[in-house]
Amino acid sequence: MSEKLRGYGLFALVALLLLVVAPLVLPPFRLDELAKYLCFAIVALGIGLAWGQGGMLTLGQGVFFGLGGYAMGMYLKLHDAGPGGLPDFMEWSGVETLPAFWKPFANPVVALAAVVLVPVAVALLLGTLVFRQRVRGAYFAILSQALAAAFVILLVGQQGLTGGTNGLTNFYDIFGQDPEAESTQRSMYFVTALVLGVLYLGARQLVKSRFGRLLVAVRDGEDRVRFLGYNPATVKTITFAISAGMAGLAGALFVPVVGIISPSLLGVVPSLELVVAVAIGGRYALAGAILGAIIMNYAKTGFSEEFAGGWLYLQGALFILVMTLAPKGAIGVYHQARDALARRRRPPAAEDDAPVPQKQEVPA
Amino acid sequence: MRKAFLRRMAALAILPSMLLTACGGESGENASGGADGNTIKVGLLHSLSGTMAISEVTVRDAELLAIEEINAAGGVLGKKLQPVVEDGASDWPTFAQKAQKLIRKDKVATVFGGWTSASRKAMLPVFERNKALLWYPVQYEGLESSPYIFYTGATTNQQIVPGLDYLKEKGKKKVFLVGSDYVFPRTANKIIKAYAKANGMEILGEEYTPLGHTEYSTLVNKIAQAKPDAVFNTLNGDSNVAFFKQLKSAGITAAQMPVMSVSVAEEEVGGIGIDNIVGHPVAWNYYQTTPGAANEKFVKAFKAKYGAKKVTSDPMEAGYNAVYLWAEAVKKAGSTDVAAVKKAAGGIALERPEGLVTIDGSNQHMYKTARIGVIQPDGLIKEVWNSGKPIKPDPYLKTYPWATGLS
Amino acid sequence: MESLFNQLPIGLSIAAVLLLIALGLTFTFGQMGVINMAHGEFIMAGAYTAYMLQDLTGTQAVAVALPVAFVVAGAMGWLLERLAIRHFYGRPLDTLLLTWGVSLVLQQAARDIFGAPNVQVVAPSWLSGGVEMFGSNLPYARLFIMALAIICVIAIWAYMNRSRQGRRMRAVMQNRELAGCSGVDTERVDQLTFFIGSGLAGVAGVALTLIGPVGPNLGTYYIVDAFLVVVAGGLGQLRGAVIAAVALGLLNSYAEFWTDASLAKVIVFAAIIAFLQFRPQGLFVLRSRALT
Amino acid sequence: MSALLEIRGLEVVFDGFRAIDGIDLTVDQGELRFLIGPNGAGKTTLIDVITGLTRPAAGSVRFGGTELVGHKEHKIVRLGIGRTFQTSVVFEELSVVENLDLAASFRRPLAALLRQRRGVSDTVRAALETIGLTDLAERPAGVLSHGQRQWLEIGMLIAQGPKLLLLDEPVAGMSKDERERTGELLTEIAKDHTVIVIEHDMEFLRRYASQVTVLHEGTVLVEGDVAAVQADPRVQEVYLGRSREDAA
Repeated sequence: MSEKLRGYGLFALVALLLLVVAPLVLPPFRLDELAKYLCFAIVALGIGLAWGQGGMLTLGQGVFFGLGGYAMGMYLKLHDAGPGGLPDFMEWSGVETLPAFWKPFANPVVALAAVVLVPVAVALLLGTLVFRQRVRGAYFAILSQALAAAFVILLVGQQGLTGGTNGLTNFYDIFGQDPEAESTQRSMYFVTALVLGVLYLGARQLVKSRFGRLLVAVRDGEDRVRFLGYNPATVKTITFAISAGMAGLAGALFVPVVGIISPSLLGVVPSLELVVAVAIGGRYALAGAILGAIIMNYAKTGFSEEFAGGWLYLQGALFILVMTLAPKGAIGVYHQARDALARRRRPPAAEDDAPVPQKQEVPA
Repeated sequence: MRKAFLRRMAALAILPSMLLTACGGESGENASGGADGNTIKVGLLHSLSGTMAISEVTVRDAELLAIEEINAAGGVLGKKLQPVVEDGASDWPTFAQKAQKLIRKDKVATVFGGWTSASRKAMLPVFERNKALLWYPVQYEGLESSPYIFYTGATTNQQIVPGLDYLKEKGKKKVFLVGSDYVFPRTANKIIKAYAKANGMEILGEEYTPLGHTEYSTLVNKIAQAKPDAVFNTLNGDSNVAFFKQLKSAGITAAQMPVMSVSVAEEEVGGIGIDNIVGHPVAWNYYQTTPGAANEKFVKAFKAKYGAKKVTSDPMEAGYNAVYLWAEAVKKAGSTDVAAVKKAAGGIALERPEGLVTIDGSNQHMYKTARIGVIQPDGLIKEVWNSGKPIKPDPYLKTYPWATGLS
Repeated sequence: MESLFNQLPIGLSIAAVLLLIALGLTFTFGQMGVINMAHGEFIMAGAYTAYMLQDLTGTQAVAVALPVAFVVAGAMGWLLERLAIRHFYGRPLDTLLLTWGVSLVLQQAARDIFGAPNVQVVAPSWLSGGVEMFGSNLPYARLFIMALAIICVIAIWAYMNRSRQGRRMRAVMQNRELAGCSGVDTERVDQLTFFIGSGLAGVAGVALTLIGPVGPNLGTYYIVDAFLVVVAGGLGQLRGAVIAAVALGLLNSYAEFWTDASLAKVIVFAAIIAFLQFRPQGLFVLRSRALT
Repeated sequence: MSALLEIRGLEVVFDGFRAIDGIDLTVDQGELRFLIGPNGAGKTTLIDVITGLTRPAAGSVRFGGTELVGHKEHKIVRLGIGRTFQTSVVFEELSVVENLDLAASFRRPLAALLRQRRGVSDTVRAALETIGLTDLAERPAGVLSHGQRQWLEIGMLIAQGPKLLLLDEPVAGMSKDERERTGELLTEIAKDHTVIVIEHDMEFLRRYASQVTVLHEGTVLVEGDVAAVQADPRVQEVYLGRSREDAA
């Protein structure tokens, strides 16, 4: 019981750091940046769930991030344009009447629901098509990557409907606040941090549930799971949809935090970068995924402020090293170090929380 | 299991404290503003990494050159300019955030930056809400006039329209439109279609390809079948290489079907392959070969600083101009205050490498001379036509009767 | 209706490009299950090889570069296999991410060595011009690429089916343990497979200098398409890759002719997803009784 | 006793090779049936067809009156058929008790799966005791020995609560002691389940089998009790003939 208390105590400590200390100490500009990283951390949490726990290497999370972000952006655009008005980019793209699929997004409730429901629906559809046919492993990875590529092309190509490469930007009013005001950015930071915290607790609960155990079983032996009477396709599709919903929510938070959603955020490279961040943080632990996303984005900003080209070398090299030497990422290294220490202290190590054994992934 | 969780959270807890220590120092250094003591901070915000770096780095170089020259001549208001360089990383949200950082944290007096329309659109709200200044150095699609942006590149009536005038003058009646699938080509083509309608030209086709597209055989086939007199090309970046190579290997030459490009400058010619593009026309306001003492000085200084093999191009020159124009406005205003600078800027006229450049105070665009050039076998561009005098900028094409209803 | 025919050679020429960039992958992905995201950068290495050779050979660089690029890119692939990938067998998804890291480093290295702007590779004069076919002009450059693709396919087929080494390669692919027990040095076979697969990427790179940009981003333009061909064709199946490349090439060219280039890409992707509903393992599959 | 499993006219073809060439087989409720035969006789293929892993070219498999051909694997499990594999597949990262709990939970609705497991259910506790791994319940399955893994698999099978159990070479690679224990386990299970066992080990067969079916080249060669089958000259021919060939 005391351990449980300590566990919650630590969570509370992190919460305190993020919710009280950081806003007090960080200059507003840095706080806004941290909010952006927290958005990415939410996507990473979803990747940790789908890939780390479920073995689905999804290289197209940007698609769901984008769907959520655009749903939010469309609402804000319509809100700025006022009743009957057109978003600014439509005017200069020669679109004269509001396209039908935009209309529901004028309603904030519909838009907020769509933020989660649209990505979930797309993931359910794709998951059903793909997992039912037992497309998995590398095949799934490549398909999800191609999906990201196709999605970006579609978004960019339909400029009059989506804002093209520019994306949706220049919002004036975010639920009654000026998006560029420091107070708005501060409250958006709090909202993002809270959402991340809640999703983390939810995801942790999921991992610990029977469903979570089943998910790990599917990752390690999909075909064996069938002979336990479960349909792995269902398990995977649901998990994929949950991770998609998280990415959608992150995208929706990103829009007021940064003030823009555009195709450059959703393509192959940004999607891959997040997966890389998860790998570096430690894919088998949800906290590792979050940690990785924050560290990598922080390092990216810091590094590219100093020397731009070097970042690619560093990112690439760091990544090669982590994959080769520490496939379980930062959290894995930490566990190893801790276990080594524990073993030295008391030779017959208790196995209450044995480290994750070296995992062989299910080949295609 | 609880313990594992606890330890994981402990690891997570290290991070914010790291952030805190890292940022604690920054907030301290923040105390000094943009114009303290003997320096004035100015921001340079271009992509130094990612796909756009290839173009934007050269603009930053030109801007740094201008800052160096101004400092060597004594600076502005007796103070030296101190550039704060940031990387937009070819990513539009990053542009917005870095702009915010330059304005709020570094408290720069002004920012020179951007290349793509998308990056400008992303930065625009940041500058407008913070009442800060952006100098944007690239030709663009017009239909914009932000009170907090100065546009030192051409707007459509200084590049697209003269390009069409030239084709019309050469008797090219049937035109095929090719562009990358984004805002500039689509807007440009809308203008071209309106122009064509009013001037008895016929548009035989309008095709867009995704950014980074490299397979042009189908498109070249479409063009070959349509048999136009000329092609108006608004492709972007590497797509130009593939397009011109595949056009050439299909046996289509500049003599029988000239391709008028508005995004191919001196720097791109080498990558496309001189023999693939030689003889084709381009439309800009400046070439490395543009005559005049100001340009000779610019080209010489640029090569001296960055290497004899470097070429100068229109966006570089526009970036170089931007720094001088801003400095002139600050001198005239006697302060770096944004409102004062904006007020002083209108009507400033400077002899620049491209010729006389005057700031139009009503829309913060420049009066510029349009120049049509042809790619030479040595890879440089030779001017074959110009508008004679600087053209008044008209980003909304209000003075062109055929363009009503476009904006 | 006329366009029905004159798009045919164009579709085939697109198919030839797809096939060339995907052939190397049928080796590394197909035979070894290694998803090599750096494949695109090996293509880039081939293109830069042609660029470098221009100083020595002038305008004949493209012809001379073919064998040289094969060796250069092959050696890079061999090195990658030795240094990193061999520690990753059985972890295909990890290899994917690892090689993506490698591709980042290689891109930046190219940027630092050759500069960020594209470079010029002059096509030999005997490749300028073209022939009329079904009412459209088929450039010699395209014919050259088609011929090159066909030669590569024949060479691979002969190698796999007629040579001792090739038979060993197939043996290892079908059953690694058994082949190992029967005295095949599986490690050597892996090295060779990677050398050839990467070398083929180099050859593709040389060919691509005829039609596309030569710069640090070259690899990123082709990598997704190349993987789609292999996915549609089936793992490790030469005939699958050939058929998939031809089908995707034709689909691409007709879709682009009747719609536009952006939509064509989306249509191709949708078609592949739809196709996988019927053939989740691609066109051709090796049957195996093993579970998972 | 009524027929639980009825196989009629079954044919399986792999790339032209007839792995199963017309098998008819009936297994009654409560029976313990051994399947033997030389390599390539079609034993594992037969089990694969019953459990939905392989599709037959012709024929029918009826289980308690329900046609199994065409159903997916997990649907067949849900009808009450469980199996093990030659090489045991347990989930190494999950603990022994979690492995068993998953096997016991497939009938729960999805919403119930989302809750965390509290304690150990009776089914799981019983299975743990039957296979004798109660002491190792909380250890990850990855640390188990080969024999223990096989027992865990059998335990998972019991926890599923199937009507028919299919065991594919449960004692292969086991030590003598382990075989003994597995045999006892088998007898124990057979008391209240219908079981089909594929086995090579003749001694094991002699000790624990009653009804035996001998397969050869995709057909049923002989069927009967152990003594009768062992005495059958055709069986000796198949096994001896085979070994003579191997020696040559």
